[in-house]
Amino acid sequence: MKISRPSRRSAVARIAAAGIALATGIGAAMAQDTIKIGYIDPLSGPGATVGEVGLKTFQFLVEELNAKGGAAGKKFEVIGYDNKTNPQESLIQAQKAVDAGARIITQGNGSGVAAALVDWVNKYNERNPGKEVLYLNYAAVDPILTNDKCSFWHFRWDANSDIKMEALTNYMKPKTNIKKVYLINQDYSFGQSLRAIARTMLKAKRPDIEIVGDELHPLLKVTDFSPYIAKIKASGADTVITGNWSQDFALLLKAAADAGLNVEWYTYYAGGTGGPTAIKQTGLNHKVYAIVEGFPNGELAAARETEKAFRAKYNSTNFYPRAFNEMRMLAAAINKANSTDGAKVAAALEDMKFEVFDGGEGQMRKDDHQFFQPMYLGSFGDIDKAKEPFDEEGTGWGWRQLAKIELKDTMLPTTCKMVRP
Amino acid sequence: MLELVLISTLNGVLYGLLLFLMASGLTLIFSMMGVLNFAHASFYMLGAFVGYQISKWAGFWPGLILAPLIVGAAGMLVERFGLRNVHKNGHVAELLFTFGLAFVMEELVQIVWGKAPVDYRVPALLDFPAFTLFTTNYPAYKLFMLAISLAIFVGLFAMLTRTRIGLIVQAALTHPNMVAHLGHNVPLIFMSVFGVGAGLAAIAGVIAGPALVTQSTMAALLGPILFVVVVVGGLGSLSGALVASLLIGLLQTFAISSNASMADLFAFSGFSPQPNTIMNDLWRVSVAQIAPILPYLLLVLMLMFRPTGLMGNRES
Amino acid sequence: MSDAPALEIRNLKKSFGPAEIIRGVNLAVPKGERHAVIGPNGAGKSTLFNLISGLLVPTSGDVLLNGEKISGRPAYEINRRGLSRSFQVTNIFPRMSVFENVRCGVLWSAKQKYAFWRGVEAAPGVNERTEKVLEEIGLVERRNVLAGVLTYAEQRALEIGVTIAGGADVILLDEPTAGMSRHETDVAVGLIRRISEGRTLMIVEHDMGVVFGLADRISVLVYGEIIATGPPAEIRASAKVKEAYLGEEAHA
Amino acid sequence: MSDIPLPKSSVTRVSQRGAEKGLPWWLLPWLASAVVLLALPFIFRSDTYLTVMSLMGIAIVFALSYNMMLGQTGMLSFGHAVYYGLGAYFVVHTMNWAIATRAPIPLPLMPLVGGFAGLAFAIIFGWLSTKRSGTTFSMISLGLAELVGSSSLILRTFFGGEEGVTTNRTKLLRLTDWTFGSQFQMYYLIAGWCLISAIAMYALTRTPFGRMCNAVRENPERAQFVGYNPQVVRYIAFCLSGFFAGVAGALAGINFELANANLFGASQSGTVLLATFIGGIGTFVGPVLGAVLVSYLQVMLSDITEVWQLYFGLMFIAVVMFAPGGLAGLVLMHVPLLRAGVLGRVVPSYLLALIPTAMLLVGVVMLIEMTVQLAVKQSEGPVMKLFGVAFNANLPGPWLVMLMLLAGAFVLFRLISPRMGTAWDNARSAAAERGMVV
Repeated sequence: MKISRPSRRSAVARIAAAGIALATGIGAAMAQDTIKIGYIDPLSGPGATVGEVGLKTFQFLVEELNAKGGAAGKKFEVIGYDNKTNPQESLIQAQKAVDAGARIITQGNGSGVAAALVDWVNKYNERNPGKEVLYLNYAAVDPILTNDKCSFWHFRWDANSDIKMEALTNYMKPKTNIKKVYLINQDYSFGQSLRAIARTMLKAKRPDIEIVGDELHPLLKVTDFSPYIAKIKASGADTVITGNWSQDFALLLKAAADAGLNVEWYTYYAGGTGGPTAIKQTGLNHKVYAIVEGFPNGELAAARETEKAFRAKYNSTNFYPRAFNEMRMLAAAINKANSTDGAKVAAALEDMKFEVFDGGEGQMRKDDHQFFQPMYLGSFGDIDKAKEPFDEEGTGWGWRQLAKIELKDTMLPTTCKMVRP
Repeated sequence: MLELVLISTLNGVLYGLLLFLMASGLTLIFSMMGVLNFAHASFYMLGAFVGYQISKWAGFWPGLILAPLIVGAAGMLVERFGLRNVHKNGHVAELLFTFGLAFVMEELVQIVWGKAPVDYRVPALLDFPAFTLFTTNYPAYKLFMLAISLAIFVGLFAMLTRTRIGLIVQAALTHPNMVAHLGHNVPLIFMSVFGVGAGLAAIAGVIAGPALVTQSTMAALLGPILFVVVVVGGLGSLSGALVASLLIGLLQTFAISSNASMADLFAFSGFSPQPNTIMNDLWRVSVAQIAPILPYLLLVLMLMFRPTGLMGNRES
Repeated sequence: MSDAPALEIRNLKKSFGPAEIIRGVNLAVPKGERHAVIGPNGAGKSTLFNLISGLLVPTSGDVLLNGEKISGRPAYEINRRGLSRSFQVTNIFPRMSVFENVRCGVLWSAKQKYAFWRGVEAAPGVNERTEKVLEEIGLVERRNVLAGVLTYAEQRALEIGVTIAGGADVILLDEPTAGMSRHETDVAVGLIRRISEGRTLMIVEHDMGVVFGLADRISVLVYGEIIATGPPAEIRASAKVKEAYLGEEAHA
Repeated sequence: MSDIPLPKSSVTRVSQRGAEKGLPWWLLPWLASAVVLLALPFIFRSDTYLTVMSLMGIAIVFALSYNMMLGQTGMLSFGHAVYYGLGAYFVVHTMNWAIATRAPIPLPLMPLVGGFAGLAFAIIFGWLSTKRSGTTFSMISLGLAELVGSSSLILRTFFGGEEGVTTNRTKLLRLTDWTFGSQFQMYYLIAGWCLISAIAMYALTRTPFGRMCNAVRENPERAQFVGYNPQVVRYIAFCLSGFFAGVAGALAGINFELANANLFGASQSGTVLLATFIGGIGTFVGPVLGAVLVSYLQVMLSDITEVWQLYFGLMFIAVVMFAPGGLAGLVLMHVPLLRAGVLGRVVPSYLLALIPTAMLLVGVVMLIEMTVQLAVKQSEGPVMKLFGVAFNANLPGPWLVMLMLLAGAFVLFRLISPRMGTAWDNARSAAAERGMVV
């Protein structure tokens, strides 16, 4: 079993090693015969909350896979690289990972980082034939990555934001109590693409729904959401769709609760760090919905067991069932190709069908390297501890699974014109 | 329309007073010591976290009393063992010292309380809607925030202008030697002022913590806007800071309630820029979208045309 | 206007809020004259210098340099027209060397302006002129020392050096010997005498020995007004001056 | 802002060697630098080190441009990244345009585009902000930085939103068979520009304008009375500084083949301030040292500890408090002693001081890392490894060791510092006797 995160090694030994390596220029010559995965996400600063959980998830998975013998006779090893949520820094860390012998990098936080990494991997592979690097994306949801900017070297396990909206609107379609929808989103690429696709899809599926507001507010700059709430209130909306996360989500919800705004909240990231705490504070019991690929309180026994083990080990929710799909499929692909060569593994991943973490079959579409799987809609509130054992962030409240959106209802066409080597 | 105007005004005033609450300590330290304290928002954050910690053990109210005292003491230590030593190198060195301090404090808070938001609750005593204005509720806690802000303004103003302490402190800034000769302990005065400033920041933290999000990023997110308040109001002017806070609160709130863009304004002209040009971006952006950056525009314009700020009397 | 006085002050007034500090000063200093301004503390001597040199803008009235109006213009323009001043409190560039201090005084007059495209060492005449000034003020040996660590008397000399380096033909010196020992004062007076050769000099000074030894004419400023102007002997004899000023000062 | 904390000892002296003939004396350090820059890639071969060295080169240009304002002219800016970021955007757009139109512009000339972009915006923003000095100037720079940063999210067409704008540096006109695809070739491009920019910026300090920058920093009022308008001096300094910041940004844009809003973020502006100050604002080489150190630590320190920003902040505070002249200032303090040949007199006490210094550092690192282990990394258990030693942070033993180290360091410092002080004074006065110190 090999798991390492540089920070866990001795500081001086590392400094000394770095110094010696610097002096002798043999930084990369220490490659061992493991399948190294460079995990490139924020491990310091504000973004570290999610980045650290992600790293733990991958470490958990590496242990699981290595216990089963690894893949193609080799053990896995994940090395964490701190990208400080900064695209440029991510490229530096990717270079470091590759120099340390990683041929697979994985990342999830921030579409800006993801776009930079896709571009970098494309150029790196073009300029370094024979040393191809694969980029496995577990959480960056900008649709463009599997559409206009799709790459043979990039695979995505998280549903992109269009797919999520497709699933969400398919769920909303028969709900006749939804009449007036208000959109409020952060003013950056994710929020903008979400609002655009929400308009299109709602119009197509529920032309009777009136979109009474479509707001963009600056990213992580708003302290007081009361004026926005006043506008939502004035519009007479009964439903709000938002992609807000972090404090933009928490403050929005708190201001709404303070003002006594009574609407249903359809969200992407209510389950993100701090989200459950904020919902509990506002007392919005089962008023906040989220669309994900699986909830801790899902029905599958195996998934619940893993959730339990994960929580026991790391004292944290397993946010990334998709990382399980990613790593398990990677092992399967390496076994299938019987090689760790980037191009061969990529070819093995294409069109691979796989039994996903939360049950049901998923598929890595060959056309755009987007993974499709059943999606789930749930609400957050009080739970029946007997049937729903997992609460979130120690609030006593948890996610209740309300509906499953079948694979076919999540499928969307792609504009990707895949260039294969 | 009347509804939106009334509610926006009320929201603007509430937000403005919250800003003042946060900025009062900053302006106090600047007016007394001439130090632009970059770590002010960090003391605010520290106050929120210490208040949260105490609230877990003993409830919100002890936190409101104790957290400012603890943070104030921490502020005094910072002045005694840090700031005082760089004082001889001038105000830029002092400013840089607080700049570095902000880095360190954020990391320390992350080590102790983690990076995720903590569950800091509004006290049960104030957790009810105080009144309803056209179907919009106003929680009692917001009125409490408003009352505290005003109390701090009145208290500070009275202390600075009506008491001997205020006079001595003001004199110590301009004529430290003279004041020392009169038998006052000037270093102690500066240390106390810094402590009070940090304590005020902590009060703001304890009060805003439950209403907003108590997280290690709260300092970095708040920092710049406080400078806008203090600079627009006039560096070191307490009344200026109050006026500027209200101005910024109202400006932002009303801007958010407007969806107008250049495209709407000039719709009659029939002009429409080419898509995918900078002109088009500018044409379509709404007032609401740029609302949160308006304070910075105000800052730049103010400094260019009236560098002393609204009510300040010195430039730097 | 070549026969215009080097410096002419017409009905100059300056108020700070309700307080009128300069209350209508009229004065003409012909070319080549050494003119001293004396008066009790708080009479407005430094304010007068600040008004002439452009540090302050007059409330009303005019200042003319060689017949051209300079009041209201920024200080650097007045300096470029050939009026240079020193300060009562030493006002130099403390963390630059003595040589650099003086050279900064030379640069504009050597037509270097804001040149960032040519080296300062290669600028024609600049270093030579700087050397000459250093020699004049007797600081050649101390050329590489930071100005901030000079002795007080040396700093005062440097202050004068920076003031005259640009070759201005009207020089204003504000208490150049204040705080000096007897010997240092003698050296300074010699220096002032040398550098004011062929120039117009206006000097504020408390040391009456210096004033009467140096000045061609003296003006007495009391409460923002000039109560008398004339040669030293006349001023010494004036009953008005004695009453208002010299009486108390002479015994001090 | 005349109170920029420059130590007296670290201010460069005027040289009298300007008039000497033969090989210009000033060429030697530059030739040496060039040789070092040429040789580095053959010593540090891995792509990681090439990347890090490229970043250092960019950071050097950026920090030197920043010091033109802070160190030379006394203007403290909180928004210098604006010109850096705009330089990057303009170069990336220009490259894309040149690729699309097959315009015959080779890559090595592209940094000029960034420079002129930085210059153009500095001309506009400088006109607004250099009318004021001191704290007011700093605050305007802060406000402008926020405005430009926010506009970048509104003007999506130009700034490319969150993803930014990418390019491909290998697709431009080639003059040689170098494509600049590899980091090795990229390094030389950056090194070349770094050297050119450094020489140009050094030359600037030795012009009439450069001297007046110092004069304005020292005493803007006096500068007026030698005929100079401090506003104009500040404005020109601001513009030229913007030019070189633009060059640095362009190099960053070419290196990453990407321009995005991060480049003009507050953290970018903060980093250049930290780097410049840590290196030392009073000397020309200070920012170079700072840029090299800070870029190395930024990339590498996060591998060792997750609280790297804490160490960063502590280091900065230590410099502000104890070495306002920065690292270069500390070194330069000793140059007169070296010249006088009395450096040996302080060395023993320095060596002695190494003991408590090491104890202090180890103690502080232990305190921080053990706290982190218990507070942040609870899930990993209390067993940790530090300095090659594994131990349990839950036991009192390690904490006792830490406390003893800190207490010991404190006591030893008290004991040694008089000795150090005496040694220093002795050496200083000896050097003074030999005419090396004033």
